[in-house]
Amino acid sequence: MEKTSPKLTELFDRDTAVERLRQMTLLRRFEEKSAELYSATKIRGFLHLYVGQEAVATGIIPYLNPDDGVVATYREHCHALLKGVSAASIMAEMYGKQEGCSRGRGGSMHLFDAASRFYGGWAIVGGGMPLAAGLALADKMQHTGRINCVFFGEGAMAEGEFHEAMNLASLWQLPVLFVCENNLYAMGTRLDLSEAQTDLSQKAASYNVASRAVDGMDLLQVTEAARQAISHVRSGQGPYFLECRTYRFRAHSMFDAELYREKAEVEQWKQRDPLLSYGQLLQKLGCLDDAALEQLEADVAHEVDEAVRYAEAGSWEAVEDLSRFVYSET
Amino acid sequence: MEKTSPKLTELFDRDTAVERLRQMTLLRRFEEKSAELYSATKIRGFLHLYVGQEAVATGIIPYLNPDDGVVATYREHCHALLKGVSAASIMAEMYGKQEGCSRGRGGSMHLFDAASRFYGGWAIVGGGMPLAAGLALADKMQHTGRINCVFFGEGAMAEGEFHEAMNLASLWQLPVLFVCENNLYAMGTRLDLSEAQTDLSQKAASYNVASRAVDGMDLLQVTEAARQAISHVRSGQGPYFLECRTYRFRAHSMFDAELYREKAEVEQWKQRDPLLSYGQLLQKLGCLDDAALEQLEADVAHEVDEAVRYAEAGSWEAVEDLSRFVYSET
Amino acid sequence: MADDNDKRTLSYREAAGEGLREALNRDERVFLMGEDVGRYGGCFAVSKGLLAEFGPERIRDTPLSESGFVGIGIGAAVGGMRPIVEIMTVNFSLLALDQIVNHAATLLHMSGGQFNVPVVIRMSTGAGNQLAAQHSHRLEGWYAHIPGIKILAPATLEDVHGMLQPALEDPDPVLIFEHSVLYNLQQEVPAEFSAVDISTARIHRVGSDVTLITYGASLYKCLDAAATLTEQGIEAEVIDLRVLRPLDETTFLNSVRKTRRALIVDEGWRSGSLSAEISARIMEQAFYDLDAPVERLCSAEVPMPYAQHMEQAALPQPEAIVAMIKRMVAGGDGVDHE
Amino acid sequence: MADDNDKRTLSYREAAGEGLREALNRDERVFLMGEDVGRYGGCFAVSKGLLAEFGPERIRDTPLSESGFVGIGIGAAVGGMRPIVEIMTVNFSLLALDQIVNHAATLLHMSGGQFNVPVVIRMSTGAGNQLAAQHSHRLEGWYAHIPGIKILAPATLEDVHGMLQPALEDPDPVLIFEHSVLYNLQQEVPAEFSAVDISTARIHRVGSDVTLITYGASLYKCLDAAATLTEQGIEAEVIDLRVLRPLDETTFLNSVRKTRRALIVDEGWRSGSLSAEISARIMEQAFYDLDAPVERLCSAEVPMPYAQHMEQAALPQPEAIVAMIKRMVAGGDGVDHE
Ligand SMILES: Cc1ncc(C[n+]2csc(CCOP(=O)(O)OP(=O)(O)O)c2C)c(N)n1
Ligand SMILES: Cc1ncc(C[n+]2csc(CCOP(=O)(O)OP(=O)(O)O)c2C)c(N)n1
Ligand SMILES: [Mg+2]
Ligand SMILES: [Mg+2]
Repeated sequence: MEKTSPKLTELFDRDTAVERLRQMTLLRRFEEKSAELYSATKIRGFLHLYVGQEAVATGIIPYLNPDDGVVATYREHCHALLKGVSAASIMAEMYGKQEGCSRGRGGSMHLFDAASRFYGGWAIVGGGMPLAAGLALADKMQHTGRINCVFFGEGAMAEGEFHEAMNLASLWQLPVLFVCENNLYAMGTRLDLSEAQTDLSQKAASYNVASRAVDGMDLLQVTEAARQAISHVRSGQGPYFLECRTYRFRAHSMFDAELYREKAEVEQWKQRDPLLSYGQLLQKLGCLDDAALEQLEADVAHEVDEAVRYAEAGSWEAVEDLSRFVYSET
Repeated sequence: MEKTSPKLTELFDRDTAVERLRQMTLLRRFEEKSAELYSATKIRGFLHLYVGQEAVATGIIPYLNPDDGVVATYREHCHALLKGVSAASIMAEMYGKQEGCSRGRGGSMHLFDAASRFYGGWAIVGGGMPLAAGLALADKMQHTGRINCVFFGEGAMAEGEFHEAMNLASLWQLPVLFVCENNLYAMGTRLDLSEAQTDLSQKAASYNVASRAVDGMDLLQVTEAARQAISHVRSGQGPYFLECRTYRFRAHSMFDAELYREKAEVEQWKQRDPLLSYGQLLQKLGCLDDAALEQLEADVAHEVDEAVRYAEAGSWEAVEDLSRFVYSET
Repeated sequence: MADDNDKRTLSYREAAGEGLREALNRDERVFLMGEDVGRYGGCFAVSKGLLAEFGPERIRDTPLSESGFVGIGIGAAVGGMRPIVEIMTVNFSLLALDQIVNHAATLLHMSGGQFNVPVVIRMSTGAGNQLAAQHSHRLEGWYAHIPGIKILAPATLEDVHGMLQPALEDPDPVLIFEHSVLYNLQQEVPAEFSAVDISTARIHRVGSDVTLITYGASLYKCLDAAATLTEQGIEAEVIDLRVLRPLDETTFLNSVRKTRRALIVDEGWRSGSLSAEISARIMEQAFYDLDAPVERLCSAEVPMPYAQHMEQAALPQPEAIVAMIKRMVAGGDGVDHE
Repeated sequence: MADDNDKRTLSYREAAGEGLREALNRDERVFLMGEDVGRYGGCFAVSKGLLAEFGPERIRDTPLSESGFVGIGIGAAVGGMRPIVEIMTVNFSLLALDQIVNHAATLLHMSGGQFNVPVVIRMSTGAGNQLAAQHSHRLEGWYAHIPGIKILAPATLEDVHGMLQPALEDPDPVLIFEHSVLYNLQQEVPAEFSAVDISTARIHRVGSDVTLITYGASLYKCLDAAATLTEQGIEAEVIDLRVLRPLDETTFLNSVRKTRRALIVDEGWRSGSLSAEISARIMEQAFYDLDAPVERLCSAEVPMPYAQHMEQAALPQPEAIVAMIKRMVAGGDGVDHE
């Protein structure tokens, strides 16, 4: 993993720097609200939170073009938000309302949005990777210039589908960026209990895929690496594997008793909260004062509240429509 | 790949040296006869020949203990012969007779023999690897001191099952020797069209598995490496990956028109025929004279003829027994 | 109930866990392997506590590698162990299907009887928790198509506890499907569970007017419906298949010959569900005993939607069972088919 | 025949290849992807010559990675292409089942109708070539259980040629199962194939005494049996289902209502085969029209043995069809069930 961070001023102008803080704040507050609503049984099924990992998606997705594709997992609220899916339609989806981005049929784990080219929201670990490579093949064959970015956890790398997708993407030089969010655990299974080789860049090398590992708690490192990785992929040099070392602060899902890790370990990682540390950096650099920060929080709170209002006001799909969308309506 | 061969005299006493030639000759003649019998429609289904690759199995299997397990593919006549399955019972199997080693239910692709711990004969590419790792887990948990050896082609390495089995075997330090018979083609697909990374030892490294690549046409190189690999595995140091670079002289199966490779390429490899070159070496070293060689060929021919006689004399299983062996008879 | 010395109240989860613990104690060759069975405490907390009791060799957490560790379980079984492989849910078992169908189910036959595969594979199944299309399959009836494996669907605490031991003693691969909505089910059970078989169906309720054939969590919907029907003068006989392969057809055929009417309630998708096989067998062997066509109530043929009202609409419900049976008993051709 | 200008004799293999060639010529978005479709010349030589004609971008050899390249086909379809993914045989498709069942079949629904998956997946199926237990599955009827995908089983040259185009035009995933014993079948066909649909069953032979319902290679066994029966005064109506999901039940229900008897011939294993679904639907919708119970003739429930006499004994045969129908028409309860 890289040791030093690039300078903020080399990466961002002031507005962009503040915008990143706003984005990470939105992700955090949106998910905190979701957890609350889960407890209130407004949201059901499984709910997997991204809290602690925000710097990863925030460092990458803004550097994709609007028509690039993103494929994610069941832990994807934040990826969807960053790709342009509205907070309101995500919240409505989690309520199961037909105003949701998947019409209430997908729920938290299956967010989809054609307009922003957000391709899910997949809950079979590893299953999204071949799909992302396939989108990339379509882009390559159609010379669209688009690239695709797929997010997955380090646990997914033990699946055969990772192996097959990486090899095919490299063999065919497909424009796909593989982002491993290495948060050290797959449910309760620590990396060293899941991978015989914990240096994940060696895996990328075994497919002849260029790679880099960065501190996923550091927005600046992620940003700099993402820009390089994206330009590698977009310039036709084939796939790229970006490992972001991060940590999830909360349980795997709302059902997890967290028996497998020490509270102290969690606390230690929380010291490196990307939202706090990035916010402090901005203040230190004078990019925003207390008032501006307050305003930012208020704006975000308003957006989240509006999302909840929208979800609450949404409607239930008619039961008569149950058998729609099994096959296309022609 | 290693460049130099060990000296024969460092590996073998005279009898062993000659025995290896007898073994390779038996493999070759047995399969030549099988091809003939296939054309005569005595053998049916698929028939995959090992001709050209004999030095691989001959360099390895004799160094396993009788109670070690061997798992192989559909190209496994020779592995079965070397592990101790009789030529007669293999031939009867290919005839579909109940005297066959799998009672006529398996055919060429599914040879099995409990007595010699020959665990198949599997025809789903990659499918035997988890099984071999499982046998190894059983041996480890039962402290038997046994090891297991699984043979597969380089084409199988693109399968997810290779990835999962290698990682698990390494993670749990299972006593299993993975032998890749890299004959450059998977049916008609050349290695570089199947693997983005053609240096296969990099793949072993990505699972933290010790590995070595040898010239699979050179019995001495294979032998020396096999002994080292086997002692690594047997001493509890975990799995080992041995790549043997070889070539199949004949078509993939009896249905293959060989459109995908040049005749000249095949001819060039045939210059390195392991049976011929090893035989010449023995003669040069004075290990056997023309008369002894003639006798060896005659003995082998007799064994093959006896196998055919046995198969011809065999009987058909009663149709009433069709539904046996779906579930155990208790 | 707590005040009865010989009885106690337990959850299906606890009964399953007790079965595992006893199996591990009974035979050293038994071990449990699967994703998060150990340190996490088990996805549905079934195996909670076992790691501390039996250690990581026998309570073996696996990486996300369904095909790999199922195949390893098969190999370990051939090698003399008695593995219990847990696949977290049936949905993920599709990644291991090659090992189950092409390998475990064929080895005994392909080897001419030489190598049997005494592996037990447990997994959760079922819908009803708003987990949407990729986490709600009910494929146990679909698995029952495959010769060479046996399929169990324990619906009661007695069965989820008791089926494990005969499954481990069985020389061939046995798949056990635990319905996830049952884990929280509480039932009164004896202080010591008694042994059960893995070959017969069970009549849960005797009746004379119609036979209700079901398995898994739908058992309780059928019993509910039967209770409602009895108030209306209709006595339903309720059969829990328990074993989906090989089917105990004698039990349901005898019942249908008695009641002359049958409804099969199957949480699987209707087309090609196990309910079809049962209907076909009744057709073939009890046609002349029927007073009305055999009917089926199954799940709607849609990937499971997330929204609760839609999910519930997709699943068989007691009200629909009652309505169908009333029409069947009233006679005539009154049942609608989409 | 060669002397008739409007007719020609072709093999099923050639008809399938012609269908591929036309599809590739018709639409630039179409490409073929699978193991050994190019340089090797195709496992069954169906795609022979296409690499030279269309190049390696559109005739794309893949590594042995069934889950990977099927998933890539799904993604490419979502991305605007029209991939034809070839899985060499149905046996290997078990390695790709997660992509087919969990991904391709669910996406449209999970996305609330936003993303359809216009992928075509072809594979060979069937037994009869002494390829033993791991190379002889007939699982097309089993696949037909899954909502969200369509299942085709072309039995004729016209269908194996003609079903490809409507499959490619279909917005949803379509699986095409080509029976491997048919590849060498020669039939006389018109100079230009005509278009076929992928929604209806086809009556191959009109008859009044019994309906024979089948699909795939068994069609020819049924036609053989029907020819024998006609000599004995029994006229069988022979229906080729063609489309296994969604089933065209109107065609077979109408036929059964006319003939009042039905035998389903299904090369799948009997328990849980598609034949059960058909029997169940007849039970539900034509019970009162039946003069005898619907019967089934399927494969023996064993992994396929290698030896020829055993393999043939495991498969449905014309003689058995004839014998069953004679008993059914003779009436009474005379059909044995194991
Ligand atoms: C194929 C499959 N197996 C198991 C599961 C259950 N499961 C859901 S998430 C998860 C852990 C995944 O870990 P990782 O890939 O590291 O992602 P993270 O949750 O840490 O973001 C598991 C085991 C699943 N959804 N799919
Ligand atoms: C899962 C699977 N996919 C495809 C096939 C068809 N097939 C049989 S052998 C083979 C090539 C295997 O090549 P390799 O592993 O290099 O072994 P080799 O035949 O060269 O010994 C293929 C594609 C199969 N049997 N199993
Ligand atoms: Mg993780
Ligand atoms: Mg090879």
